[in-house]
Amino acid sequence: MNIATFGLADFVGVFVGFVLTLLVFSYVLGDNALFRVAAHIFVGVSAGYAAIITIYDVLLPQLIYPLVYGGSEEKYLSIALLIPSLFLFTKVTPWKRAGDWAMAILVGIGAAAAVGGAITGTLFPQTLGAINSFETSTSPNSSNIWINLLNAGIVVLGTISTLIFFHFGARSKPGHAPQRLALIENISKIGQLFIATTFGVLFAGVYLAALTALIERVSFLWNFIREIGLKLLASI
Amino acid sequence: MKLKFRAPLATTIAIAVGLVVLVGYFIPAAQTLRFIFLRMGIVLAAVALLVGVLNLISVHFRKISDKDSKGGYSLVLILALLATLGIGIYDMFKAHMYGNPNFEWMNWIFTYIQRPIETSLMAVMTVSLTCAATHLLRRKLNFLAIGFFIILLLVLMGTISLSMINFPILEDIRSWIIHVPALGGARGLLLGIALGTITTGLRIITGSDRPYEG
Amino acid sequence: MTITGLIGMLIVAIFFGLMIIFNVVRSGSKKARLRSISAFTKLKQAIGLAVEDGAQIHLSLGRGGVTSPQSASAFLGLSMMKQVMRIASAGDSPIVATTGNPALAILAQDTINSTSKEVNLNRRGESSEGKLAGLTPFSYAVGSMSSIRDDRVSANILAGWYGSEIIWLSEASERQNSFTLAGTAHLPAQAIMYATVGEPLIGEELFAGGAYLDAGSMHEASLNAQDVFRWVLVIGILIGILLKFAGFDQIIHNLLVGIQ
Amino acid sequence: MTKNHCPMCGKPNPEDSEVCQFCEARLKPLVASSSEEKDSSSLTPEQIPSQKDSDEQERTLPALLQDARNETSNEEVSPSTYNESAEKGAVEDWLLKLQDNLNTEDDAPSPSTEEDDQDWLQRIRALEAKDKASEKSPHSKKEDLPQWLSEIEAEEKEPEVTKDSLAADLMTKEMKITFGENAQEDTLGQAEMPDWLKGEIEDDALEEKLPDWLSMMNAKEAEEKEPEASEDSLDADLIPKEMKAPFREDTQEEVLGQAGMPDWLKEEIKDDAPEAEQEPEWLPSGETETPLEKKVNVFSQPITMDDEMEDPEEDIFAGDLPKWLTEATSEELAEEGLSEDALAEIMPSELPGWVEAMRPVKTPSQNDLEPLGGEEEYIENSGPLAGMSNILPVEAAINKAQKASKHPFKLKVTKDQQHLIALLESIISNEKRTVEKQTTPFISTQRVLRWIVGLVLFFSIGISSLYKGTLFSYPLHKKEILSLIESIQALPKEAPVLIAFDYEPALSGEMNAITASIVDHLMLQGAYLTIISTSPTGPVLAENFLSTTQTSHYYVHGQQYVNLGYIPGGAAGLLSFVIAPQNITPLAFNGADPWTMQPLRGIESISDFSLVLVITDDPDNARTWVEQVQPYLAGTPLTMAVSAQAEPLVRPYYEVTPRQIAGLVAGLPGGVSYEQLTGHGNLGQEYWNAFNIGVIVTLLMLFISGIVNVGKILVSKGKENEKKESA
Repeated sequence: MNIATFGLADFVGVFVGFVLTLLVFSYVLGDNALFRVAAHIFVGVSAGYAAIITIYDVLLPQLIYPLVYGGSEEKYLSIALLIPSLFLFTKVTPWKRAGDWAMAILVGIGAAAAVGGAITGTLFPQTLGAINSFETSTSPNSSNIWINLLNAGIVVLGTISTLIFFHFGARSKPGHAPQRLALIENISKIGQLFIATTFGVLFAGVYLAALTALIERVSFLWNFIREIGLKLLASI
Repeated sequence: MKLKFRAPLATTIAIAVGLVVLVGYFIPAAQTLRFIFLRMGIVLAAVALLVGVLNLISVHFRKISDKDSKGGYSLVLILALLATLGIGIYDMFKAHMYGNPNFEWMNWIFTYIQRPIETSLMAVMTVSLTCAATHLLRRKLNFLAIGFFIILLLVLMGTISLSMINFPILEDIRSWIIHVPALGGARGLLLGIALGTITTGLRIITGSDRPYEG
Repeated sequence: MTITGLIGMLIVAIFFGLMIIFNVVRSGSKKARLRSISAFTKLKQAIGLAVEDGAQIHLSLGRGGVTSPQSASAFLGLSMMKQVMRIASAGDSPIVATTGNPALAILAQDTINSTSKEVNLNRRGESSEGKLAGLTPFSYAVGSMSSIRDDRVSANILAGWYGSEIIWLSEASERQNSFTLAGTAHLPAQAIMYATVGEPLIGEELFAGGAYLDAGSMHEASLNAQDVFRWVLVIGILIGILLKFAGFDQIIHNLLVGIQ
Repeated sequence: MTKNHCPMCGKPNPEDSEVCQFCEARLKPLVASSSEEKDSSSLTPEQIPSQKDSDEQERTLPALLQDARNETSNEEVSPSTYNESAEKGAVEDWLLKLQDNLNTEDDAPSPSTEEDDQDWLQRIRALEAKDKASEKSPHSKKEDLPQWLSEIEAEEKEPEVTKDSLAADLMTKEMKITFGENAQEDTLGQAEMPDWLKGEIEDDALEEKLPDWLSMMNAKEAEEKEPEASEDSLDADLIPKEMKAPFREDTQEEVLGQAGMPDWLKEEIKDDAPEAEQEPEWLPSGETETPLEKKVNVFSQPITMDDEMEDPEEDIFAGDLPKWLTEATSEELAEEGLSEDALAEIMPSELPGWVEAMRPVKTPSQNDLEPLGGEEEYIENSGPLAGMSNILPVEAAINKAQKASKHPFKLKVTKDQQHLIALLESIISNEKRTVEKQTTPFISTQRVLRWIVGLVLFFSIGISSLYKGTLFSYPLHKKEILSLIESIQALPKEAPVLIAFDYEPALSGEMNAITASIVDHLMLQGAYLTIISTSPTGPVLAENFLSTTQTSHYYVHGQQYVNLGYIPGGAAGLLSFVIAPQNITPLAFNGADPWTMQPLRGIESISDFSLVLVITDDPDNARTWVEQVQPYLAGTPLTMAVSAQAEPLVRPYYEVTPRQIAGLVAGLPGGVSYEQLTGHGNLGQEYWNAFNIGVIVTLLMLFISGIVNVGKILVSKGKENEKKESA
């Protein structure tokens, strides 16, 4: 966007942004009508925006253009894509069940992506990572081999104990809730420590990200007041 | 296994597609087929998005027509949505007619409406997260919560850098926590989640769970 | 096929086999014995209370893409919804399901329809519905807040894929002081959820939702299969480390990274 | 409060309790001579059932017990007495209804029992005879079979009946269904019932005493034709099994409806009635003993009149009850308090499942009862009766009482049922409470706290944003940042660099601050940027980023960079792009064909790029790049700029050897450090003061809240402890 050519639009835009920011910030005082207005505008705008991007970036190049301009092979493939797509639209009609099979395609792909992704994307790499722990210099500032070995041992212990923490199978004793084996229970306690650590670290990460966003917004507000608000006041 | 195939066609399709795509992950020869299905998935998901927008409009339209006291918000939502769609379509039309699109009005909406609201929502999270952390020990004073709280304090302490008092040890502690125990825990959590994901996916591929049955 | 691919197929086959075997074993009258997870116990109570009060149950299914690996959380959320509807079918509590993904919204509506037929809820003109609350993560979060804020809602179940925006949902729910159960597969979201929600499902506990709500023997069999494989992983990691020390590290690397 | 210590487990019990709260052992000896124990309700620990008064029971005391009485000069009623009375009271009470000529004053229990059975059977035969001409069983072996069984067998030879009885398993199931599932509703549909049972059912006298559900077996059903029953009757092989079902159930129900009976009665019946052994002859060979044994078991079940009575019913009719009621499977029973041993005893039996569930968990063994029924002289060696002979040993009675009383009729409540009970209780208790919003104060406290937190944060950050000086030292230069700088500096001019803008607009504030200096550095290095995104908002975010943070450069799309737009399909779509970028994004975001432009002309796959920079806020996204895309990079360095929320899960990839990430900038501290090292950009540094102040303020609030919360909890716990101690 060229600020020089769209000065007025930008000015209005910055003002709108300022107002909307304040509306959202009013949530700190409690859930209120101002916040809800901003939220509903946001939901509407983001949905419209997503729809436009989807049409422009997906449907046109993947479905419509090949159908109109593509070669014969492309056309057949596009028709093959078009049929389930049309059936999907039955989901907003009373004949909802007609689109079940089109949804089944999506669900089938999703299920396979979940299984395949979990195996190739997490199971293999994370297992390999755990196995490779002892080869890594896990301690950032230490070249001492023993400290590294100790750290690697802690990483592996954390991985294993966390995995075991989630063991579901339990044995039931008369009059008691089902309980796991004492060994598993003890390892779980260690696992709990590692889970607490991971959550604490992740929470701190999210907090720092949010804090940076807050700083950005507060400085935007200041800048607006300083650059535009004061000028506006002066002109009045 | 007791299976009642109420929708045999849909179930068969889900199982077949699932198997083909899954095999495509492991057998290079089946990868082409997998990508064809993935393309189909991308297109279908995009179409589903349009269906979803219709759903969104109908849900809020109903709220307005119900003369719900909150119908005003729904009106705002629908107006915002339709306005964005209209501007987007205008931008697309302009792009098609004159080429070299720059989506200036869509960009304007994004830059001055969507982005400020979203970043503000993220910013307000700071307050919510702080409140949640301060409430944590009051709500649950257990081993996990105490550990969580202490680690949170340590990591935050390791983040700040005061010029007058230099505590490199805090930075080292933070670094060690992230590299060693948090890594171990995260790896265990990820592996466990992967196990759960695999069984959930397999239940659908075997036709045991059939969420597509309308 | 590469060896890595073969191992992947083998894992799928083992999982499949274990699930079938456990399912057959479990299909008798025996009920799986599982460690108690308080969140699920309280969920059942909350559903019972909702039924008694005629209150609504809000189920948020997250924003995970249906065609991506994130779909697993959403599918589990759908299973839980089905089961919650079955449990709540004794009363008039309708389910309100919100999602942040359009395909998921269709699936939610389908699940509601099929379950309503199954438990004969449609004859009462129930107003259970699955709706799309927003199309982007944050718009979904604030969009579904109106469902959470609804005074008729007495229990909120968040089961699906979320990012850090989950705090908007969990906080709104806690503000209403309604029962909140939350589970997701996304780790940073889990950390937030743990700190904000009364009944968090951490780690893979979300994936046990079906079994704990008695969704069927296949769900219980899945947990058994997970338990078995959990130990396979533990032993595999330990053996791998030993082999690595013995100098077989390249073999392991090739086995697991041999590019699909 | 004085405590009474249990002789068995030694634990203290309230003085007035008769049974140990912990082990349920008898606290007050049964043979004690105190007059207050004359009450028949204290017969055995959990015996309340006999509806006959003690006088009546006394009259029926056997000689052994009379002797014991004489010796101890007591009038208390021993378990044996109860045995007797139970036989008379419980067994007869229901058998009486079946028999016209039973001698209730018969002193000898054994003939009585036998006679009971025989008469009972005769009665059945008589009833059979009313409806059918007697047909002798063709099997000589089974001549002794009761009429109804003979009939069944005879009828099996008839073609249509054979047809009906072909599927043996099916029949078994039918029977189970009849008695297990539909019984409560259909009240033992007679069509599926042996004749003899009908006979009983038709007996009016019996009906009067039957529980409601059973008495609902109305005339309509009674009118149903006998042959129907026979048709649906049993295959010869099935007889014992099938018989057990109606037999046990019927008797059980009647017994339930009438009176309790101690478990040792079984032994009494065996010992005192040798003829009873011959009884099984009327049954088919091979399984001859089972039915009677089962019947005897039924008799021998200790049955109480309390609430627990309903339990067996629950199991019997589990099939037809709501799910939460039927979940008391045998396993769960074990969970709820039945010992493993007890379960083990059940398992070996060949009873149908529902009968197993109904069966008493522990029946007394022969050994347990030896002293009672045997002729050995027993001398009491403890308690107030020490030294006396021919008395009933207290221990034995206690032991028996324990086994009998506790296990078989412990209320089998599953977890789910407990939840429902708790739920019901809470609902009921809520009804009594006046309705008030309990949480209002909590919410308002929370709201005030929220205001305070918000105010403190906004104020501190607002003030510190205004200050442009350096309050805090800049973060340490980390090696992962240096690695990234090295990677960028190693790029040749016009090197194609792939940048993935994979973050949400919500984090654009943070991401801009982290990335501004990196992109600036890349541009100044003369790299040609190729921008992609797997998020729909990514392309416009990238444009936005370039137009806001790189304003000084006036970069033009197509000349210094190309925006390839959005790659749908998440990780899968990304992988498709990695393999064949030109196929997946044939056109750029602006509709032009980027692949014909000079810097991208030679790009066939992702490995043809000189550097890949992933800008993301999502650890999963980062993982996808590292774990699934990185193997395809073939030497092209993969670098990352990530949000603080993704750092903990991404950083480990840099630390491994070999490194999976060539360089990493994480969070605002990373961005500031990068700015410091390269001298490009200053956005991060602008935020740095506020960032540190924000963290410090938050830390202070957390510290205070931690101390206050822990203090509060400790104080409240201390108060609780004080209360307990003072109590």
